[in-house]
Amino acid sequence: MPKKLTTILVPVISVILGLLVGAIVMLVSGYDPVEGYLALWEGIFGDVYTLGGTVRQITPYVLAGLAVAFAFRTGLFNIGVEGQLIMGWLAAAYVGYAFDLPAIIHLPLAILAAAVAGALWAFIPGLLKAKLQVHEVIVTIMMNYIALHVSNAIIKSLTDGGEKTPAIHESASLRSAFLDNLTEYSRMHYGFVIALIMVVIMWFILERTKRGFELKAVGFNQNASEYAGMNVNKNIILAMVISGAFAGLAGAMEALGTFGNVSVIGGFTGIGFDGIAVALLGANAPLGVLLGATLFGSLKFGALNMPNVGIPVEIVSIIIALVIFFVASGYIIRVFLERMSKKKEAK
Amino acid sequence: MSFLEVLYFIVPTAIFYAAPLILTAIGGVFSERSGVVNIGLEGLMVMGAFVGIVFNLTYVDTFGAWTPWISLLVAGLAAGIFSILHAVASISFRADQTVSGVAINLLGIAIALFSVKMLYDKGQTDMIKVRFPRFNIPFLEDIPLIGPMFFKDVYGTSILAIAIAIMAWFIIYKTPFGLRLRAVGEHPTAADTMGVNVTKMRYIAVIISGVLGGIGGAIYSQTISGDFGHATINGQGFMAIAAMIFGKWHPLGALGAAIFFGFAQSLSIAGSSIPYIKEIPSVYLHILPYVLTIFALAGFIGKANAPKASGQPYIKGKR
Amino acid sequence: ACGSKDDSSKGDKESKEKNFSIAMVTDLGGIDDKSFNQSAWEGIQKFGKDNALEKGNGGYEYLASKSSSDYNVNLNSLVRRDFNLIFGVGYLMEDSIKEVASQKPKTNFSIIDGKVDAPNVASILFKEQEGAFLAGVAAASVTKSNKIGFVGGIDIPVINRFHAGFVEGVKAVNPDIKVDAVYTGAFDKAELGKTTANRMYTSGVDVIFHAAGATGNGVFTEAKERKTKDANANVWVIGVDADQYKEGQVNDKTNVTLTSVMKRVDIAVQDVAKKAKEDKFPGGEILTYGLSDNGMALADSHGAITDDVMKKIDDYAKQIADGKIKVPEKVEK
Amino acid sequence: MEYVIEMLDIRKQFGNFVANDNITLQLRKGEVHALLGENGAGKSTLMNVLFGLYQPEAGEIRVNGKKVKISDPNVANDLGIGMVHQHFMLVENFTVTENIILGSEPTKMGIVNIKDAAKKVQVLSEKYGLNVDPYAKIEDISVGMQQRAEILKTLYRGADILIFDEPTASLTPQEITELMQIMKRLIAEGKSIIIITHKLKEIMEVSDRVTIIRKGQGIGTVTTAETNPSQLAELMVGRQVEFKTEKTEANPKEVIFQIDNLVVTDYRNIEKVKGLNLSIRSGEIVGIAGIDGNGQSELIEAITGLRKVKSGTVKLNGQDITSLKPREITESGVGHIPQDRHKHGLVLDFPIGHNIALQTYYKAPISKGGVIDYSKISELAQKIIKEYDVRSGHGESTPARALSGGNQQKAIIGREVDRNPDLLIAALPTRGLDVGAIEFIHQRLIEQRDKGKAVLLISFELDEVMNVSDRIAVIYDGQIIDTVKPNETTEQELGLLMAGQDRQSNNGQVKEGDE
Ligand SMILES: Nc1ncnc2c1ncn2[C@@H]1O[C@H](COP(=O)(O)OP(=O)(O)OP(=O)(O)O)[C@@H](O)[C@H]1O
Ligand SMILES: Nc1ncnc2c1ncn2[C@@H]1O[C@H](COP(=O)(O)OP(=O)(O)OP(=O)(O)O)[C@@H](O)[C@H]1O
Ligand SMILES: [Mg+2]
Ligand SMILES: [Mg+2]
Repeated sequence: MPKKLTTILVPVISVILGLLVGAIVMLVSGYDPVEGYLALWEGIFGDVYTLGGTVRQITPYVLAGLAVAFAFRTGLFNIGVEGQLIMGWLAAAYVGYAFDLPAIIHLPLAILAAAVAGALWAFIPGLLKAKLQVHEVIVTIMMNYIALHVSNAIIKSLTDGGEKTPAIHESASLRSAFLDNLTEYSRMHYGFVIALIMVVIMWFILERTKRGFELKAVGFNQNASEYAGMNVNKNIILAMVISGAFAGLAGAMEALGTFGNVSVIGGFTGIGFDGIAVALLGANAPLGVLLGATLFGSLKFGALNMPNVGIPVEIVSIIIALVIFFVASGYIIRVFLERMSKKKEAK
Repeated sequence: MSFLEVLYFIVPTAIFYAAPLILTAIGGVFSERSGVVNIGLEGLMVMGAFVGIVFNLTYVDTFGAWTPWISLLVAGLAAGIFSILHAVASISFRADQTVSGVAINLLGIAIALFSVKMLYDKGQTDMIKVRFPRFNIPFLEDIPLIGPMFFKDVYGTSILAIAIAIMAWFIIYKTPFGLRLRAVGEHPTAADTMGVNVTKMRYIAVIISGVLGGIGGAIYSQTISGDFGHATINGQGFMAIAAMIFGKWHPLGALGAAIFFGFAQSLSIAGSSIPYIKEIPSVYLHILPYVLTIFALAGFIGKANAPKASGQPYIKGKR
Repeated sequence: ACGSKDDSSKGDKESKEKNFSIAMVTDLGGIDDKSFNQSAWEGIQKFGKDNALEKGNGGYEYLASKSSSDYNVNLNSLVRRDFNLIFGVGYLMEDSIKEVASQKPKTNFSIIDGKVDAPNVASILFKEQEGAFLAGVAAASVTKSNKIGFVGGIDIPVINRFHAGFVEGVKAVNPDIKVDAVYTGAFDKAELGKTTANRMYTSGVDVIFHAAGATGNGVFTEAKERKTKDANANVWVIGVDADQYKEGQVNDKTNVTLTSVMKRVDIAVQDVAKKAKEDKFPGGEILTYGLSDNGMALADSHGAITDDVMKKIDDYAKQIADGKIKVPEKVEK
Repeated sequence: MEYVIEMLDIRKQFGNFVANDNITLQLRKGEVHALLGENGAGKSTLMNVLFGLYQPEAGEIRVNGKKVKISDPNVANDLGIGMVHQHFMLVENFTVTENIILGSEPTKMGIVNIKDAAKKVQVLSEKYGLNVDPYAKIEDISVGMQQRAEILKTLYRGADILIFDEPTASLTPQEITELMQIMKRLIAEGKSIIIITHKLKEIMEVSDRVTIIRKGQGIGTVTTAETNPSQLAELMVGRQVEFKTEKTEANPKEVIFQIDNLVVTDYRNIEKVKGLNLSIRSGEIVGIAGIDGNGQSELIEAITGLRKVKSGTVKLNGQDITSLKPREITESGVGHIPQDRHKHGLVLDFPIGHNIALQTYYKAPISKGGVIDYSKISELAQKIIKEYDVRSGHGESTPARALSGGNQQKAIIGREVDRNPDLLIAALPTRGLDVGAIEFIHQRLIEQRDKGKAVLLISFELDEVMNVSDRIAVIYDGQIIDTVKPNETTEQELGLLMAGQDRQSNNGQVKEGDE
């Protein structure tokens, strides 16, 4: 069996297996799987409204996934995407409402602010890793909690004890009347363009630039990289910072697109953690992340439609988890496929 | 509060807070020592917390005061079985262990919430009625200074956690099983050539992590929240991972790290009653535990090396 | 819930004229959060029963949100399912209600704990401070140590109102008592609630009022553990939002719940629904429920509060309802 | 004749690739049997089959005449077969004893009885003259002691048949001598040994018979006493091999590389290079002879910028390159074939093509404005792969990890030499390679010299140093204690110098620089 075909078949089979098990769960617990999956389908592709919503849901997942994937590719595990995203969200929302500028400056500035905020938040674990060899996993976990509390405190002080910032100005918004009309107010926004651009940028950095070459080399073998004249510490920090910038942009999607402000929140958004799943679904490759986010986001968004026919959303959570599980176990699927094709050859 | 009062508050609270983390982190130690990264601890805790509460609610009339303890056992068992998924994927199916762990996290909460919905037609359970009692240890509690810190308001679960930490240390460092476990996580091929069954060792280790994570979750839900809902286990598993790394993959290190977290946490809470400190904006107290951890890591812990083979599936004959 | 599709949709059309259907979207707490979501849902169910509605299209319904980006989607789903009146629960849903309401002017909306200025939105607010005031009175009357605690979740205006009212109530009875108040910074961290309560009880506090959601579970756990260990321990908890008597159950005889500050979202929901059904939907209005209209109340203390204290409380309640006492919304620093 | 092991017509395939094609090997009781073949010929594979790590597709194995199926290493252990692997199978953070008892731990009430075990290890090691510290951690001890620990592992399990896979590749000459003695003692105790080595001298010295394999096929078995190195080499490679690397007289010109009073400390901050002086002229190869641990590694790391210099200067072409960054040093004209090709030489997970560009990826023509032109990397890689005969499965896109050691080494040499450095540092460039590959690499070094470059060769093997260098600098305790010409000295004399003894007999010490 050609290798390319297997790479495509494995995730497809994983999805099918996941849906199959999901159907069994529904049957066993007394729901109609056909109705459930119809609702899921409708919830994703039903009409322009749901399509718009699906795209909106996918957008931050792409960026969070890129953030995790970029770190992985450079030998780092960034569990701190969540915190970086929160800081990016805050920064974008702040720039969005606090300044009054023409859109051509305002929007890019707000987006940039988010990227910078995320990058700064990731700079700390990067620095500690590079200079003191502190394990980035712990620091990023801690930085998540710090981000949550700090963001809440800043919002309160910005708004004099309030619970959310004022809405961003039109000039900083990713929303547009055009998209609103087109998708019947699905809240779809131009963030998906940014996400797509970032997919290309990540690919470009890793696969085309000198810096990407170094980042990957350092991720694989620090000793050899040092031998080859690369600055290992600088590259570790840079890897973290770029990853954080992607995460910050995911926050910008929420600030400038979906919500238009930032609120005091009680718990994590979950997007950062889901980013880990997305990145791994996509095998840490830019295009893979895009596909992984599409799958993940579509299922998540479509799931919201299931309670409308009386089926609990948790079913979809189970399905998503199973799909990831099967994708992870791709080896066994590959073995199975090889056996199948061998049998065919034998005949 | 006076200084002594602060001390009498902080020490027992730290130990109490640490109990679920200790168990779960030690679960992580077992798994990673054998070479299997277990980022699924959160999901395993969820499973334990869920099963513990459900069992407690269901069988409280049968087992009376013993219910919470039996719930721990059952929760450990359930999470142990659940962890086999991770074992199969990452050991036999050569899955990326991080992916499989993430799947465990997602699956754990999904299954638990779905089951709660099916069982109770609600998003969260009722509160349990029989909990772990806390008690004073006679005589010891009267020792000045030490008594009120360590022997007053003691939880059986804390004793259990510390006992398991010591036991884990003993098993990992003193028994043949432990020697093999560590060997398998450092250099599986070497272990294999010495006749150690790498696959079996890893399965056992992952299942132990499931059992301990489950017990940790059940301790949390039965001593702290009292019920199970979507927010019951909320990052505890990740804190346990942090404790495991902080403790350098050593059971007593993990014990110390978990207690350190507890200490930092209770310090931030005690802070709200100490004059002057009280006046600082609360956000500083809220982030204190996390900042302290980062400082501690940067200051004295420094580099920690994971078991060499962790994260890699063992494939015979591969170099 | 899933009968054959064609029937129900047909039924929808027929019954549309008669039936006035209502629905709600929860915030992240979920439908049975033992707090305002649950209370709102109870109100909706009650309204449904009173009007012979059934769960589902054309009757009554809820959708739970898993993340804050779900609010709009859920609201829209319900609009598309043709519910006449849709409630959004929680201040976090303010923006979503505002947005969807402007897009769907034909549907009526109502926001709980939030303010939205739109002709098809009725805003429901509560005078949490009034109910909390009474709790303060109760606490100050019951305390033996003259030390009282308040455990808040996140430092936001709603919780500030509980806090402020409680402090005022305590002050009204005994101005010397200082309320030991802590915001834990979270609504979902029971361990913080427990540890904070532990610290408070250890320092001599004997009554704690919590307004901290699931973090408050920890407060109950701590109190119950103390009571289990020592039956004579003088520890009380005052619950919030719903009657939290069950949460305080230590054993068949003992209970640590002194009372609860009930925010009668159910009453408000029914009130607005009724008005809407009678074509008197208070669109564009801000409805504030307090003691005077039973929007706030203290729960039955099951004997924990003596009759003469009860009398005192009733007295204050009357003065507040009559506007003789104005309870502030913010704690003065 | 009594055979303890008979491997008859063993066939082992990896996918479609036949690594062992019907090979037969018979081991007599009490003999040392050498297994000889080029890199990748299939020696390790054959031994792994015997040890139960691989299952053969065909053929049979007999132990003491009885047919057996060795399904895993446990079975091999039970049959009395022990193996010392090419890459040590030791858990680095375990003690010697822990490594030895792993898998069959003595216990007392469920607790590992380390004390007893350590005692037993001590007794065993004394019996066979294996000097080890039972309580030492593997990561702290020398390669030689690690190997002795490996041998003890097999003896502890009562092995009668010992397999050594390239045991001498990473040993110092002293350690090799010791090992030969150990093997003789083992034979005297009634053990039988199979040894894989690329060093014909060792085969001649220690073995009784030799089995030769070439490209997976058995060529035959010869009795050592009836053969000679050149015949062995020819059998193995299939053509004549020159041992004494052919080279013309050196034609050194001006000094282009100069080290003055260099002091370098190691990672524990202990001085390892103590005021070292050395100079190299263009057009000469200077070999550094010395026992491992006398400052060689620190010296190279200091020259190449991987380690900070404490004091002293390093100059190349008159330019001071002391303590510059690694890249600045390579740019100034230094090429470096590192001692550890896996740690420093290669990013094993990169394709070999990327590895070939590891020192040039950042500048034109490959990199322009921060963007890499990967077709330029391909060009370079293909050129070097062709020039240096780097063999790999899928050309430049093969992961470096999948190349054999010899081919990895060739790629590194190609990479360094292609940059045309004025000074080429070659550290243990032929470790673990077969005679053919060694010949190839030596020729490349001499070629550089003849082009007027300076070459610094560091090697633990006297043969190599004597053969290739034009001048030998002996390093001892962080200093160059003497410099000699290869044709004016003997191995014995060098040995003494390396042990720190001055050449008293020679009048007028030839100090560095006064030639
Ligand atoms: N696990 C494996 N999978 C696929 N091919 C393998 C594997 N192991 C070895 N080979 C192939 O078998 C051949 C023989 O390898 P082997 O390791 O036995 O060589 P060797 O004679 O020990 O070489 P060296 O002298 O370099 O140690 C190699 O050329 C390689 O291509
Ligand atoms: N697991 C494996 N899968 C694929 N090829 C393998 C494997 N193990 C070994 N090989 C192949 O075996 C060949 C030779 O391997 P071998 O171990 O003999 O190399 P080597 O020259 O001894 O390397 P070194 O000296 O660095 O250890 C290589 O071509 C390599 O690709
Ligand atoms: Mg070999
Ligand atoms: Mg080799």
